[in-house]
Amino acid sequence: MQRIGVFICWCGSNIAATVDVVKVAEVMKNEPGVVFSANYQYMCSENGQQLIKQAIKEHNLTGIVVGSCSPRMHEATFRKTAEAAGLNPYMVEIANIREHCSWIHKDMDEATEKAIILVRTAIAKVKLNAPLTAGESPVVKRALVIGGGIAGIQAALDIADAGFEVDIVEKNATIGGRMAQLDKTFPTLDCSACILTPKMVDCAQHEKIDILSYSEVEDVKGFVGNFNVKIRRKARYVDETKCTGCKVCMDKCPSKKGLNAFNMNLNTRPAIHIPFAQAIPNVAVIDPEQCIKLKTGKCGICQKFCGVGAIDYEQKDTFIERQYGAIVVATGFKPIALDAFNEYGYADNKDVITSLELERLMNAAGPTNGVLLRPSDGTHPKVITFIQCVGSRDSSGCGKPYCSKICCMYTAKHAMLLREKYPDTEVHVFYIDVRTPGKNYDEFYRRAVEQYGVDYIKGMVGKVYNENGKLMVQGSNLIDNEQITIESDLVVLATAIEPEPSVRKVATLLTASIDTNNFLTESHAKLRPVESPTAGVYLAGVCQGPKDIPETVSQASACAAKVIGLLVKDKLKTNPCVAIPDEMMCNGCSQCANVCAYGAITYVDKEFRLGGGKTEVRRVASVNPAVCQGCGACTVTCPSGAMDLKGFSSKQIMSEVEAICKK
Amino acid sequence: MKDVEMKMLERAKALLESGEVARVIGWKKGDFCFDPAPASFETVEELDNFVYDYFCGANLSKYLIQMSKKEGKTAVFLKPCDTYSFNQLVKEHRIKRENVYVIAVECMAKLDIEKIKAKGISMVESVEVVGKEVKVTSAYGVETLYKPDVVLTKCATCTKTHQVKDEEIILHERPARDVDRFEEVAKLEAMTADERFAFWREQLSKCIRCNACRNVCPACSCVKCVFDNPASGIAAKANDDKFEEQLFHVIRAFHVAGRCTDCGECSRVCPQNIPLHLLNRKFIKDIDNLYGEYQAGETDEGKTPLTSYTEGDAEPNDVMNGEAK
Amino acid sequence: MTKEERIENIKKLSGTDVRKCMKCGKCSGRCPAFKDMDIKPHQFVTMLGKGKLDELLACKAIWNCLSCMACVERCPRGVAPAAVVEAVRDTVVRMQGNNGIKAEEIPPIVDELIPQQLLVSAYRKYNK
Amino acid sequence: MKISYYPGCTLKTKAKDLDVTARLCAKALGVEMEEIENWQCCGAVYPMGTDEIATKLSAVRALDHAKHNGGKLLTLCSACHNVIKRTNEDMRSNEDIRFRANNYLKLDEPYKGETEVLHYLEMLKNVVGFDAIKKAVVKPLNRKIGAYYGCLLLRPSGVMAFDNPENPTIIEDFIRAIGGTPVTYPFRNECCGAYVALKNAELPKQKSRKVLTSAKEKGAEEVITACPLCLYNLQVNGDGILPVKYFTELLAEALGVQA
Amino acid sequence: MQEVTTEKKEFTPNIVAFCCNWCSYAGADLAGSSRLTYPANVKIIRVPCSCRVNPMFILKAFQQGADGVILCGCHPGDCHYVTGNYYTRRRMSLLFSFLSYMGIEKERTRVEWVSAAEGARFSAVMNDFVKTVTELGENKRLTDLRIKEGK
Repeated sequence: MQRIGVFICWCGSNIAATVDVVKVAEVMKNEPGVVFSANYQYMCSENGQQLIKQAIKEHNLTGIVVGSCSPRMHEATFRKTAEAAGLNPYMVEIANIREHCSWIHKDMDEATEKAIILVRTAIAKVKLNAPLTAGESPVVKRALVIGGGIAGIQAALDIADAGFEVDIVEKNATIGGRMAQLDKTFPTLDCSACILTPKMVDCAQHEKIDILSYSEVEDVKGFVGNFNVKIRRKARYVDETKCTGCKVCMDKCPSKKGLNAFNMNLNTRPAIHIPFAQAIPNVAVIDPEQCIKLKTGKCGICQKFCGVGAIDYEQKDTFIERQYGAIVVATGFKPIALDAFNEYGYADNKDVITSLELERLMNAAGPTNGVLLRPSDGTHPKVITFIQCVGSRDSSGCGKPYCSKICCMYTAKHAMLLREKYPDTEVHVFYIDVRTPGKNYDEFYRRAVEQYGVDYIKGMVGKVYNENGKLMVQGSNLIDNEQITIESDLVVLATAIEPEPSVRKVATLLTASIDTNNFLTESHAKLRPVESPTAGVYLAGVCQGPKDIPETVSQASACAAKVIGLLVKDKLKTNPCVAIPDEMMCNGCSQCANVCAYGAITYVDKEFRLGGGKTEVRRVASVNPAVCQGCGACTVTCPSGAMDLKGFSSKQIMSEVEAICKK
Repeated sequence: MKDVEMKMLERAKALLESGEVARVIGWKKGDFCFDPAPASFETVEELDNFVYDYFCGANLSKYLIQMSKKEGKTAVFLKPCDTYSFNQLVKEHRIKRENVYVIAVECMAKLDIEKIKAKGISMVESVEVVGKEVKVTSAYGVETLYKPDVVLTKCATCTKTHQVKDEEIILHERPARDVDRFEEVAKLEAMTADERFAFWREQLSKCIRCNACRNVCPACSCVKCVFDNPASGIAAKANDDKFEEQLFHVIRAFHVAGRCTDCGECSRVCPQNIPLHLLNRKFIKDIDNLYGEYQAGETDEGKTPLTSYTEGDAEPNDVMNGEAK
Repeated sequence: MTKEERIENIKKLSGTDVRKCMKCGKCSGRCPAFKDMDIKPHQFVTMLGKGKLDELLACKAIWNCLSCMACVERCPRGVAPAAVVEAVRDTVVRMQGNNGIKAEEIPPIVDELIPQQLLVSAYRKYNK
Repeated sequence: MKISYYPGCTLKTKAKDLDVTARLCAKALGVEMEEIENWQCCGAVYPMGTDEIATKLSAVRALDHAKHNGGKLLTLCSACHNVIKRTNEDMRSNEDIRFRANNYLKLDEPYKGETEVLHYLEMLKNVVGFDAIKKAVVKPLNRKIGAYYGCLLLRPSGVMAFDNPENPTIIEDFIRAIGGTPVTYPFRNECCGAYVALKNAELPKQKSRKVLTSAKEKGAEEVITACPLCLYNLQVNGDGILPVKYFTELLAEALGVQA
Repeated sequence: MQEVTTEKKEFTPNIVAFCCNWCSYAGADLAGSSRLTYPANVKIIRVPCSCRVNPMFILKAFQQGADGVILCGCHPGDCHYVTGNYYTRRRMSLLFSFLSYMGIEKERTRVEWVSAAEGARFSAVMNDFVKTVTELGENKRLTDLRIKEGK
């Protein structure tokens, strides 16, 4: 005989304000099979859990239903509670009376009535629950980091320092990412390269880290603890093991007109090149679109001059397959395209630049060797105007609805550095709001105003146009209620950032969820902020949401801690809600194996007694519980209904349907 | 047809005598000329009752599920349409292919005794087919009928050709036929929902849940049918409500979707003459339209349309609104 | 009509949601008639939000807005300041005797080249 | 090829040149502009008030007429184009306006924005093709020409979908097709201010001078437009900084067709 | 004889929504935490993946008196189980087309893809579906009369 306990949570006023929790608990007392029903203010609290434990013991409960928030929130919590009281954790069902009821309905009677039905439905299901025991699966003690920017580098170093093997897959020819392009970093104004390049070297020299540069993730199979990843190693036409990074090839290459992406296309580079001086690996790569030899078959100069014979025009993409226990995604960002913002004149005027371009123009290793010169005529700009929120906070469809978060701070940085380096320049900043939450951030911005005399103008620019060789920046000054036009020499656009587009493919391969802005979704903003809902996948850096370097590094280390926590385990508890075939009914028809994405189903010949001493050998399905992920595709494909899913059995779901529909 | 029967008998005898096969599955004579029944012949003597004529419409492939498990090889006579069911069963590992010896036989379109009776002829004694003419001899004399009027429904729109043959007995090259087996389905589709509902309510209300369709269907070969399984939640209940019929036939059609070879046995055996094949053909038509033409049982390997997919498959809502290509 | 009703009516007439404005001032940064607007485009939106009806109805800007849609075009939040200006103007001219342009005012300023378009549009914009 | 054509009030009077040259050029390029019957003035300015229905009906009548006569409606005057295109969008996507307008008009079958509104320039680009025009040119206009878009053709871009609202190129492409050298200047999409000429004479003067000065600074020798009001304003208030013509006049010149 | 006037009670349909755990259920949670309302007659059943939904569940729901059944899963290509919703897409296309062929009103059944980030979409979809089914009226064709009449 089933002895069910029902526990209705108020969630403070979150549920209790719209659902008559007392009534719900009262009604449940009369439900067949229910022997205990109670309500409490916070069921997830220590006291609430104590109430459940006590009831389980006192009333000898065989199953419990908690009417509370979403099971995605606290199902695990209440399962642990049950387990602590000696009840199998899978004898717990949650009725979601918060997200699916109290929060979306206004009428108390209506919400209460629905809550009663939802709880009844959970009771109907729990009556058919069976105790389940989680199996175990081994953990591959190796991590994969996708993306070799500061987030990926930090995560890899932390994981490797804990003694685990880590591979960094970077699609570019070098690791370093966006941070390598920056000049100085806020709020300390220390040089970006001075922080980043030693970490890059650490990665290269770390015995546990393998850097797979110029490579992309091609395919991912498996699951937490046991991912099988196929990686494409793109042909760089240079033997990585031989190249010494001497750069002779770069001098000799006759095709020198390739746009230098590292310098934001502000200057050119040879077809064979090393992206920048501190690149890791310090190995050349040939741009096949630009290389004369690869395009026409004639040339081969770099090969002639290469002292170590590293050039290989015949190189093809290769593939490697490796196993990983955990995956960190750190694919980073790019500034948005400005096609939809022609009012700022970016397309028509060379002296309208993005902030990232300014970084390169101020960087000692940049195209102007750190001297700020106008791209149009190489002169020193005297009046520089910054425009913030270009494409950020734009819900009109042209830009991004979110705040890009880093622009206020880097614009203050730029303004400050310019005034310091070139005290004769006049610097104006158009802003909507200056957002500087962070330690020493607002102080930093105020320094730009108070110490360096940067002119901050509250208002937005309506039009930038060229008149008599000057950039006319026409905008509003809301404080003075004026429309002003600033004759400028250089205009810098604080361009919105967006996730690096390759993240979409990565998300699909990992079945990691992604939001409408292409940011990867974390499992829970507060409870599991660095974990993807897909077990074993962790998120670091801007791929999860806009953030600056300090935050990115913190998040990367948090990811590493999560990964280490996973990799130290020898075995993982597997989800016990897996498919199970009824051999007596199985036809062995292979339909289920055809739809299994994990190859969890195999077939065995099994002898069955037919009665009268006769036996029969039949081919029947067998599910590997360590491999099965519990999606249930096989259950529907099976014509005889021999395949069922533990925890979501046909009978359970049918009983839920019945409970909902019954008037 | 007599010559075909002679040759079949000859081969059956030879195969049994030589011990090459342990049994032959064919048809044996019934009480009347029009009710031959599937039978297994294990000795040459038993072959005295062997028959193959215009009333041998039954599909023999399903018997092989059990027979192929027995000791020794089983020879089977398969008409073109039966070979698709055979392939499908091999694909689903239900028939042990290596234990079966397939003899492909000429079909020539089988006759439907119900249709002959419907012409007002009773007590049929014998039938002779010459070209498109069917001479029916009954206690009341001889009548000549136009053959296309009295063939089995499944034969009327058949375009199938032999897919399996270890050997063959008189197979004439059949001219390609221009028949549209989906005509009836399209007619139904063109009706309003109310009309369709009325049509099926009338048809399905005739169902007596005798399970003949299920028993004959080569795709319905489950060790234990889901309707007989109390754990399924849909095990047979009292069949006194229209819903039960509706549910039974919808689920049965869905279960065989993508696997049904359109052999037409369900309609042939239905004692209530419910056009059950029109259910299965709807699935076949939709599959052809949405996922490319597919004939179940054309081969004995590969996935079915419902166990495969493409990334660009039509969206269900578009399908419902008739916007899917 | 009470004041509140009139404000609600202007909001409805403009078809724009003034609460979407994030007060960036881009509309006013772009307005080609800015100098002749005694109430600036961004102020139309905020003042309507605050219910400053009398000021709005009395302003000159409603006669000077060029309806050139520059403010609408570039608003990052999908607000239409020009539609607010027009809604206020409509409200004014729909009150009896408030036509913005009187027939007798026309002849002296019309030259022989003036296109019909200008007269028709002026009547439509300023009169009811 | 035949196409329904909406001339509008000004093109029948003060802007006859625009209408006449446009028809001749179209004919030379194989397009017959069929003036729709009984058209009424569009009102020359799009009424934005959400309760404005009656003021939009003449545009809807023209659109419905074109719907049954080829499905396309050709416009030439920028103001007509703006009014008709925006009204069409209302009929397509604004349920309330669609319902009320149809309620007034009582057409045989309700109009739901089916007609495609096509400006003459779009017709040249998409129907005839600039390459075909290039081939038909007999007298390439070897001059530096500034395109003046103004506001009506471009904005609001979501509805007008004419060209990039901040960096349009269609008239520049047109200028290249007739053998001229386009001059891009920043004020080509700024309003000339003419709409308020009767209430505020000074504003359009300032604005038109600004436009022409900007064009002249970038090297234009003349300026072309599609709008009769812009033409009037730039000519009368522009202090003669640069000559201003209809784009169709230059097209006629290049094609060698005589009025 | 006195005329009997029965007050016509406004019809509120009973809707069963099957939602996959990873996308649509999470989308429904987001609709909840964003306080985006939809009618209370929508009741959600959580399944691991949309491909767990057996046609039998849907028929069962109708049999028991549901007026509409909606199935929600991850967007195709984004399935947590890689390919699950691709099978769902085919199965439900065929099943719903078939039910329509049997004369069941096609508006009663629907498939929608709702991601975990689409709380607003979840609410909009449910509002729209409830509206459609309300206009359609009571499910009479797939109901087991014995259940409705309480036999």
